[in-house]
Formats: sequence, C-alpha cells, structure tokens
Amino acid sequence: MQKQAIFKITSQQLVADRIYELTCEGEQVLQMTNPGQFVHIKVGNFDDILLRRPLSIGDVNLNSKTFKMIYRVEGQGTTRLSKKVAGEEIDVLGPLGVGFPVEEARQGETALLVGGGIGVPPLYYLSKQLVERGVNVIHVLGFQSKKDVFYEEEFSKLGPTYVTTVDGTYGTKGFVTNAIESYKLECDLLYSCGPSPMLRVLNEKYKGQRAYLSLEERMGCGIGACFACVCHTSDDPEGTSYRKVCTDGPVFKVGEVVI
Amino acid sequence: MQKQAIFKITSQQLVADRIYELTCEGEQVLQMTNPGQFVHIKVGNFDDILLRRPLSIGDVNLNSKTFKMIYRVEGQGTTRLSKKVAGEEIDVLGPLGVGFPVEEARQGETALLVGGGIGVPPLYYLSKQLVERGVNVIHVLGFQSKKDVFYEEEFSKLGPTYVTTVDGTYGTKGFVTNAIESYKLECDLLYSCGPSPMLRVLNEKYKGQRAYLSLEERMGCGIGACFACVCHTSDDPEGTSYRKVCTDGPVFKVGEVVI
Amino acid sequence: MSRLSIELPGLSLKNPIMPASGCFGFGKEYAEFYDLDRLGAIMIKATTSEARFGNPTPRVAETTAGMLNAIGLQNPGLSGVLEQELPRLGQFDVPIIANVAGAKMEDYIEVAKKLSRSPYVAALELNISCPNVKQGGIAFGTIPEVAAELTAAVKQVSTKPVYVKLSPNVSDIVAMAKAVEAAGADGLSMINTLLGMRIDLKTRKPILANGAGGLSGPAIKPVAIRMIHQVSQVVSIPIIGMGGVQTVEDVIEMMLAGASAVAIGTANFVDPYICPRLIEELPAKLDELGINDVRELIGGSWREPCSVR
Amino acid sequence: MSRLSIELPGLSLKNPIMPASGCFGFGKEYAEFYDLDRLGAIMIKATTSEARFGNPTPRVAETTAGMLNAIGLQNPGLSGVLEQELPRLGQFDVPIIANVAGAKMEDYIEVAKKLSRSPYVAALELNISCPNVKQGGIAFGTIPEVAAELTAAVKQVSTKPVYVKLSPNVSDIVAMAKAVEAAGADGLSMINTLLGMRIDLKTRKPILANGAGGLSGPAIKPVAIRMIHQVSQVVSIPIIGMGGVQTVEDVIEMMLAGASAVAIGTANFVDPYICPRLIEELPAKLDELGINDVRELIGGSWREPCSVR
Ligand SMILES: Cc1cc2nc3c(=O)[nH]c(=O)nc-3n(C[C@H](O)[C@H](O)[C@H](O)COP(=O)(O)OP(=O)(O)OC[C@H]3O[C@@H](n4cnc5c(N)ncnc54)[C@H](O)[C@@H]3O)c2cc1C
Ligand SMILES: Cc1cc2nc3c(=O)[nH]c(=O)nc-3n(C[C@H](O)[C@H](O)[C@H](O)COP(=O)(O)OP(=O)(O)OC[C@H]3O[C@@H](n4cnc5c(N)ncnc54)[C@H](O)[C@@H]3O)c2cc1C
Ligand SMILES: Cc1cc2nc3c(=O)[nH]c(=O)nc-3n(C[C@H](O)[C@H](O)[C@H](O)COP(=O)(O)O)c2cc1C
Ligand SMILES: Cc1cc2nc3c(=O)[nH]c(=O)nc-3n(C[C@H](O)[C@H](O)[C@H](O)COP(=O)(O)O)c2cc1C
Ligand code: FES
Ligand code: FES
Repeated sequence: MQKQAIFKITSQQLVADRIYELTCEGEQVLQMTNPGQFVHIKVGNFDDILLRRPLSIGDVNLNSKTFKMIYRVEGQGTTRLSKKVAGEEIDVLGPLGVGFPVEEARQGETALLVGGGIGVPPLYYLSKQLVERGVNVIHVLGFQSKKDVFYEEEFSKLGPTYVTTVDGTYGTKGFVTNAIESYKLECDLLYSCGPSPMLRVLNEKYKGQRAYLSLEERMGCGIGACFACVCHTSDDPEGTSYRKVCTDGPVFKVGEVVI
Repeated sequence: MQKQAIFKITSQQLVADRIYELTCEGEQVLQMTNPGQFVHIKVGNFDDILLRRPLSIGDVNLNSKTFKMIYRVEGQGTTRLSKKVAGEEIDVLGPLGVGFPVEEARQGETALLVGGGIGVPPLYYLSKQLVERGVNVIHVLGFQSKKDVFYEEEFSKLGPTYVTTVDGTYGTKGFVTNAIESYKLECDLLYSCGPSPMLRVLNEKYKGQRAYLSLEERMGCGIGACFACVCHTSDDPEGTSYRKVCTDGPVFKVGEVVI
Repeated sequence: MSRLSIELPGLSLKNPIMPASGCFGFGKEYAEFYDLDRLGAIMIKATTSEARFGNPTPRVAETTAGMLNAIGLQNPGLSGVLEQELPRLGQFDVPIIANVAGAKMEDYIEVAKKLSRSPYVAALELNISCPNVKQGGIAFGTIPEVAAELTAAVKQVSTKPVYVKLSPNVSDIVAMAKAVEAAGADGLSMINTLLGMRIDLKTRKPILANGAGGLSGPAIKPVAIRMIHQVSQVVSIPIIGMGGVQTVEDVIEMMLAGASAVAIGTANFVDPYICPRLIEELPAKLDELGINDVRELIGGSWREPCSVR
Repeated sequence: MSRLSIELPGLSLKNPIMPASGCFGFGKEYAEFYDLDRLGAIMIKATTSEARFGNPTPRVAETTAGMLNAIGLQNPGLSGVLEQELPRLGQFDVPIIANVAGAKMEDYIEVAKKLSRSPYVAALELNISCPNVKQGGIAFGTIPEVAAELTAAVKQVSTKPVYVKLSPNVSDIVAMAKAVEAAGADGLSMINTLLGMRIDLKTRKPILANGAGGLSGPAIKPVAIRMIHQVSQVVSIPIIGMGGVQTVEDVIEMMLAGASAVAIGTANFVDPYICPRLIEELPAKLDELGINDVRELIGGSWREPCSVR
C-alpha cells in the first residue's frame, strides 16, 4: 500500500494565536476514514529540519480529496510549515496509526469529546462522524487562554460545546475536568486527546468505562520501525511489554497503557 | 561601511546549458563600481547549505540599482540558487575584493579580455567600462562545448569576440590560447578570468606585461578573516608571504602570485 | 555478476545498499512499502539475550541536519528474534545481518552463538558501540584490548562471519579497527552514532529522558567519511559504511572513502522508500561518472585507479 | 553589574558572547562591520612561534549544516602578533583571549610566555586540539597526561589565566578536562572541531588539499552540548562553550549545559553581524524565559535552580 505522497496545499490560515489550519489535496485522502489517525509531514525540502512531524488529521473531505491539519507553531518545524502557502507541495506520509473506534458508539448514545489545546483537532473529524451515526456529542475543549481558542463555532454546530481556559479569560475557568464536574456532563463513551496530565486524570476518572484516549509522543519513523514512541502497558508497567504510539495508537482504550 | 544587505531578485533566466543569469536590486549596487569584484551570496535561508557562495559581479546598472550574476549550476548551492524566482529576497555580502584596474587602460589602447567558462561573467562589466573609456576591446571566450556558450552576442556589441570550444562544436576548436595564436591577437593590456590551468598559461605568456588575472579559490568568510583563500606570492613561493584571494584579489597582476 | 553486486564475507549482495541496524526494525514495517528483496541486505535491530524495554521516552530529539536517539536497545530478546522475527524475514531473498548487543561479555557470546546458528542469518554485526546502554557498551567500544577480546570470543562461537561495528566516539579509530581485525573480525561496520545532547530551554532539562543520545543523520557524514578513509587504508577486511547517507552521491562518496557497501539509517525515517530509490538511481549515476562496476569505487580516493578488489 | 555581564578568571565580560578563535582573524575585518567594543571578548587566531603559511588550498569544504577547514594555523607568528595585531586590537575596549598553538612543548611555552606579557592580552587559550597540524597537536589533545604536562608548563610561564581548549575527538572528554584542571588550568574552552572529510566524486580525491579537516557549524552543536554538560559537572573551573552556535536559543542552551560564556565560530562567515546581533537579542530572550540575570543560566540543566554562581 502506497502511503507516502506529495499533496498540494490548497489553503493555509491563522485561526487563533499561533494556530494554523492547513488544507491539502491528494488521492491519499480517500484512505483517511478513521478519525484520530495522523500524518507524518516533511515540513520542508531542506535537510536542516530532517525528521518528519506528526500532525493529526483534523477534518477530511472525501469529495474534494482534501484534509485539514490544525497545528500550533511550537518550534522550528511548525514555524517552517506555517510559511507554506497555497499552491505549494507537501510530502505527507499517512494516514498512520489506529484512530478512535467510532463504531463503538451506537445511535442514540451520548459521547463526550474532551480535547486539550492541540489535542482538539482530531476530535472535530471524530465528532462529525459520530453525529453522522446518530450519536449525541458533547464537547469540552480546554485552552490556556482566550487567544488560544479555536474551532468553537465549528464544534457548536455539531453539539453542545463547553470551553475552558486555564486563566479564565474565556468560558469556564480551569481545566476540562472542572467543566465536566460543574456541568455534571454524563456520557456513554468518552473520547479524548490532549496533553498527558489531562489524559492521566481522565484515565483514572473513566477507568473501566468505554473511554478512548489519544496519546502524544516524540516520533522518529511514525510507522513502527524505530521504537521511539513506545509506552508501557498498564498490566506490566515496569516490564518489557509495550505499545507503539505510532502504530498501536495513538488512540488507546482507557487503562491499556501507562500515560 | 554596511556591506551586507537583502536584495530583491528581479529576474532569473537560463542563458545556456546550466548557466543562469540572476538580476537583483538593492541600494548596495551603488558601490559596485569596480568590475572583477564579487559578492558572497547566502543561497537560502536554511542551515543545511551553510556557507555563502562567491559569485562575480557580471553587470551593473547604477540607474536601476540592479546587478547581474551569471553562474553555472555546479553543486548544491548553485542548484538551490537556480530555484529562486523574481520577487524573492536574497542575502548579499559585497561588493568584495579588488577587481580589475580599469584605469590602467588608456584611451585608444587595446585590451584583450580572455575568459574561460564561468570566468567570463566579470569580463562583461569590465568590457563595458573599458569601452566607455575609449579603450578598444577584443574578447576571447573559451567554453567546453557549444551548449555552454553564453553572452557571445552581448560581448560582440562591445568589440570583436572570438569563441573557442574544447570539443570544436562551436567557434575555434581548442583553448583560448589557440584562438589568441591563430588570430595573432595583439594587445596593450590583458585582463583574464577563468580556470587555473588557463590562468597559469597566461601568467607565463604575458609575464612582465600589463596583464591582470582573476583567481578562484574556495572561500569561507569572503572578507579576509578565515585564511581559507590564500595563495603564495611569486617572490616567496615556498615561504610565509601570501595574498588573500578574497580581499587582496581576486584580481592580481601577472606574476604576483603563484597560480 | 551484475555491475552493482558485491561479494563480502558471508554476504552476496545484489547491490551495495542496505538499511542500518535500528532504523528498520525487523523489516516488517518497510515490507509494507516495498519488496525487501530489492535490498542488498538488511541489518536488523540489535538483539540482546533477554527482551528489553529500553529507555524512558522521549527517546528522540531533533538536531540541525540530524537527530538524537536513546532507544536503549529495545528488542524482543533472543528467543523473540529467533522464533518470530527471523522466520518472518526469512521469506525474503535478502541476506540478513543480525546485530548483537549486550551488557556483559557472556551476553554477547550467548546471543552471537545462537543467532549465528539461525538459518536466516547470513552474518553477525557486533554492536560494541551503542552509546545508549549504560553498563559495558561504552567500554567495549572505546578500549581496543577489550574490543579485541570480545571479538575473539564471539568469533569462537559464531558459525557466521562477524562484522564489528565501531563507535566514532574514540580518540583513535585506527587502533580500534586494527585491534578487532587482529582478533579475527571478518569485516567492520562504521560508524555508529556520535554522542550528543539537546537541552529544552523551557524545562531546562535534556530533551531525551536518558540525557545524552546518539547523533545520526547528514550532520555526521563527514566524520564517517573521514574514519572510513583512515581505517580502510590500514585494514584488509571490508567495511560496511554508514552515517548520514541520503543520496547516491553520498553512497559513492562513502565507497570512494573505502566502504565496500553502504547502510542507510536515519534517512529511512525521512523517506521510507530511500533504499530502493537509491538502488534505482545508482546505475545512472555510475554511467554519469563513467564507472562500469560499483566495485571500482571501493577505496577510490586512495587506491590506484582501476584495480577492482 | 548588568544582567548580561560575566566575571571569569582574567575576564570581565560585558556579555557572554565572543567570536571563536580562527573565525575572526585578528579582528580587523569585522571592525569594518561593527564596533568591536560591543563584544564580550575576542578570541584571536592561533599564534605560533614562527610565522606559518598553513596548508595548501582548498582549505575549506561544505558539509550539510557545517563546514570543514584545514587552514593549518596560518598566522604571522609571535612577533607579528605582538607587534602588529595586538596593538591594533588594543584600541578596543574588549578583553582579548590569545590562542596559543605549536608543534612542540617548547613552542607552546615560548608563545604563552610572551603573549601573556602583552598588555593587550587578558587571557590565553591553549589550543591543544587543532586537528590540522600534523606533528604534536593531536597527541597533546588526546592524551590526558600529555595535556596536563603541557598545561602545567604553560601555567608556570604565563602571567595571565590559561583556558585550555579541548578537542572533541577523544574517547573520554571528562578525563581530559580533569587532567588539565588538576594541572592548573583556569578555565576550559570547548569544543574544537570534529575531524571530518569530504571526497570529490569527480576527482575522487578529498576536497581539502590536506585530506581531513575540522568539522564545525550547527552539525556539531549536539556534541558540544553533550561534552559541556558532562564536563561542567565534574570540574570547578569555568567553560567557554562553542560549537555550532547560531541563535540566542543556542547561546542559552549552551549555558544551560554548563558554559559560562559562549563563542561563535563558523556563523561569523554566514552572517558577519552575528555576534552583535545575538548580544542585542539576548535580553529579550531572557525576558521571555523569565530570567533576570544571564548567570542564572550557567549549568541550569543540572544545577539546582536559583543558585547563581
Ligand atoms: C500523533 C500525534 C498527533 C499530533 N497532532 C497534532 C496536531 O494536530 N496539532 C498540533 O499542533 N500538534 C500535534 N502534535 C504535536 C506536534 O507533532 C508537535 O507540536 C510538532 O511536531 C512540533 O514540532 P516543531 O518542530 O515545531 O517543534 P520542536 O519543539 O522543534 O519539535 C522537535 C521535535 O519534537 C517533537 N515534538 C515536539 N512536541 C511534540 C509533541 N507535543 N508531541 C510529539 N512530538 C513532539 C516533534 O515531532 C519534533 O520531532 C501531534 C503529535 C503526535 C505524536
Ligand atoms: C571570486 C569568485 C568569483 C566567482 N564567480 C563566479 C561566477 O561569476 N559564476 C560562476 O558560475 N561561478 C563563479 N565562481 C565559482 C562559484 O563560487 C562556485 O561554482 C560555486 O560556489 C559552487 O557552489 P555549489 O554549492 O553549487 O557547488 P559545490 O561543489 O557544492 O561547492 C561547494 C563549495 O565549493 C566552493 N566552490 C566550488 N567550486 C568553486 C570554484 N570553482 N571556485 C571557488 N569556490 C568553489 C563553493 O564556494 C562552496 O563553498 C566564483 C568563485 C570565486 C572564488
Ligand atoms: C533510532 C536509531 C536506532 C539505532 N539502533 C541501533 C542498534 O540497535 N544497533 C546498532 O548497531 N546501531 C543502531 N543505530 C545506529 C545506526 O545503525 C547507524 O549506525 C547510525 O544511525 C548512523 O547512520 P545514519 O546517519 O544513516 O542514521 C541506531 C540509529 C538510530 C537513529
Ligand atoms: C576556519 C576555522 C579556523 C579555525 N581556527 C582555529 C584556531 O586557529 N584555533 C582554535 O583554537 N580553533 C580554531 N577553530 C575552531 C573554532 O574556534 C571553534 O572551536 C569551532 O569552529 C567550533 O565552533 P563553531 O561551530 O561555532 O565554528 C577554527 C574554526 C574554523 C571554522
Ligand atoms: S515513531 Fe518509530 S516506532 Fe513509533
Ligand atoms: S575567504 Fe576567508 S580569508 Fe578569504
């Protein structure tokens, strides 16, 4: 299966402070059917930034063969990526990994989608698929501050959407868990993606339930060959059993791996 | 004196096989009055190609504040440079070095300008200045093959122009010296730029005459600080006396340095 | 023999290009991208006697034109490799070079002995140079006498040719090479990674959980070329070269330096098709340089021209 | 004292940034670009007892994110430096660190003795690590005992503090550092270049006329960071760090690793204004990271926070 291809950038725009939305077009998009998967991007043609960068698939349009990534400018790689403009080409490896199990949610059930910061993007494509299946979705999106908030409107169109900010400049003050508690949000399933401290809390809170968490880890190959991205399994936390975030994940069932 | 500046590329075009003509605009052009000087170019903003590349000033237009470089795609640096298009910016250090002594040629005298390959470009700006001073110019331009020939027409407008090709596919077959001999070209002064073997022959042939040769050497800094580009002086060929091609040259009087 | 093929102790290579150890897992993942039969050989990930989890994450970090890794030799252990990985790889028609690692001499001996007896293994690569294992590893790779002792011990138990993989983190690479040659090594593979570090400005801690890690990628190529150039002139065993190779030009440069074959590590992560792509590009590049047979390149920077060895 | 200033043996630095030896000549050329008074210090080109022409050309070659050089310590010799270069540089209000090189111990002693007595010299940098001189140089830089002996001998004749410049081409940088510290070094400067090579595919010869040369630039930064991190934790003398620094982030990373000041080499060739530019950018970067005083950074990756030394 051909997994690497040159895509064409159709648009790039700033959607919040240092947050960009990048849309690309290519045949490979037809394989991007599982939300929560990611792509491994070569951010430039130059050797100074050597390794690819993993970015989640944020939204997919199978008709126009385009997909969106939403990313925050962090370091050199994302800085250079943010300089690309429509019409330029980009080398995309993917879709990679195992995404969220959409099929676990049945029609009429309620799914809580909890995202933190740059963990928010994959939840959008997920939410769209869930809604299509007749699942009720509730979104809780956590950000640092008002200036960091993105995609609130888009999510609101799919279901109730609660935004939290750590500094209280927008929405509920505090963490996503504060919103879940204050609004007593109940659900049949939980899907989440975000920073490890957040996932760790959810991993505890939703233990034994139908909850799925998407992890981040620094990656080398992105395809399972280099062993850069492994984590311990919960049943053998000090031992040699492991999962690779890039191929076994990034999405794991709650309680499966040590976060 | 500010010597480094960002120029704007106004055009880039292919003028022969792998030979590009690049025109740039910037204030610094006003200082580019001495033909035979060069600029030190940062070919990209990326760190994989780190060092600057030296290129001769091929032509200057003080009115439009533009200058031309004519270069051959050799390796990585010039390959990347050739990808730049009009409108892009380019980091130029220069003008650098000591060029051809135009003032040595008096009105009515005849100057022979001998160029080999990518040594041809600086002779064009030189020839224009000489013609302006009322000096008669004769050009001998040596290339490998027909496909490599460039600027013949431009030079022809300034004075008689003999082209040689090593493989005989165009003009006189052989080296520039073959043309000088077969056409019995006489001169009051010689100006030359080209590969070392050619310069070595001319250095011998025009010993003691008013002849000026422009050397090439791999460079680091281009401004005299790193000692990458030194050559021995002819009067102390094994000793410690030296000239720096980047600041004492690239143009030297015949017999001054060991080539 | 084709113009690309190379004969080395234990290895009949269709072409001189192979993936480097640790950068290709046990082949499974890349087999989804292309037919592994196209490769000259495959150097599989280091095997230790027991399964290892390796180091805590983060295990990789970016550097200019390179990367740092501190995987810590994660692998399924001898039995996992012998029973699962090798039989799976064995279906391909490509020589397998098994990378042997350990903390103590006895570990190396056990692993070498058993791996060499696998019908799927064509040769061993003795990894005395992994910078990411705390005990043992370093000493084996930096003290000629210790490296020689280990090499001799492994040679005694191995039924297959043994290539010793040298560390570049030494004062005198020539002394290391001569020592392991004298101890019976059938070939060398060089270089492993340089020891490096990156520090995160915000956390103020090294990015790698392990602190330091191995630097690989184009950044280190000049060091690899220099060491291969030095060593190939003083030993008579062949060298499999590696370190920053990304293009056919790099392959040729490394062979001119003195390598008889070339392995590609980090570049697999950048372009999963890099190995077959370079194999495909090689003949045209040889034509361009007027070279008939790839063997003419070996040591071309210091040998008299035209003597194919 | 300003938030950028640093006090080191013999050196009162306005800021921690200075050009590295060999990459700034004797200052003359860069003085045409900016006022040298802005620099923390200046490390001048190596001085040997007699004038040297250095190696044949080509003396530099390109590598990915780096460069190779084999200048071969070209310099006007002790008398030229003492009589012409130093008095010219002396007009600036900036400490001068004189780089001392030689082939034999006696050379070093003579040069160190005389240079240290120049009123324009604030400190010596003992270059025991230049990879580009054939005799002597290498041994001094790779054998701890020899380096210690040389350091002690130079300390005995020098009237100024002595910083010993370490080579990265060693198996054990910590042993080297400890040896020269014990022998009386007042500080260390590290790292010099890694030994590397490039080969021209057409000529089949090394690009540098000298064959091998010293690798510098961003490619080597992780090696520098690692070595400074290791060494700074086991010695109590300060380190002037260098190797691939190009940005204020690099400066800070190197200080967090353990450097007390940072020198910039190759980057001067890329951007002649690099030193004053980084000095200018530093305060804003410190603000961004919430750091009051640049001294808080030194060793920040391994020291307990807040203990400014
Ligand atoms: C499966 C997966 C999906 C991701 N999806 C998104 C997304 O949709 N939007 C988004 O903004 N970011 C996402 N990230 C994080 C993103 O990969 C990093 O922010 C980005 O690579 C930083 O690169 P940089 O060069 O700008 O920063 P640098 O700090 O220079 O990064 C250098 C290296 O660190 C790695 N790295 C840095 N931060 C992270 C991180 N948080 N997680 C993993 N690797 C990291 C990079 O891969 C790179 O190798 C995702 C990460 C993973 C693993
Ligand atoms: C004063 C001077 C003026 C020059 N003027 C011109 C010109 O007008 N047109 C033109 O086409 N070329 C000119 N050259 C040669 C030009 O600098 C090289 O062809 C170019 O740098 C090759 O770079 P590359 O990265 O493409 O090739 P690579 O082979 O990758 O070059 C790598 C390095 O080699 C150096 N280098 C390679 N070839 C030469 C060479 N012949 N002379 C000096 N350094 C070299 C480069 O500076 C660079 O550092 C001039 C050189 C000098 C010294
Ligand atoms: C992620 C990673 C893992 C590695 N694991 C091993 C290993 O297990 N055994 C080994 O001998 N070398 C290992 N290496 C070293 C490579 O085989 C190779 O020697 C080195 O990376 C230089 O080549 P490169 O620049 O092409 O990557 C590893 C390198 C990387 C980048
Ligand atoms: C062209 C050149 C010449 C150098 N000459 C000297 C020298 O004379 N003495 C010395 O101690 N180091 C010398 N060095 C080493 C530098 O001072 C510095 O240690 C090394 O280049 C690493 O720093 P960088 O990566 O910032 O260049 C030289 C480096 C270069 C590139
Ligand atoms: S990133 Fe290489 S195994 Fe996951
Ligand atoms: S190129 Fe640096 S001195 Fe001439």
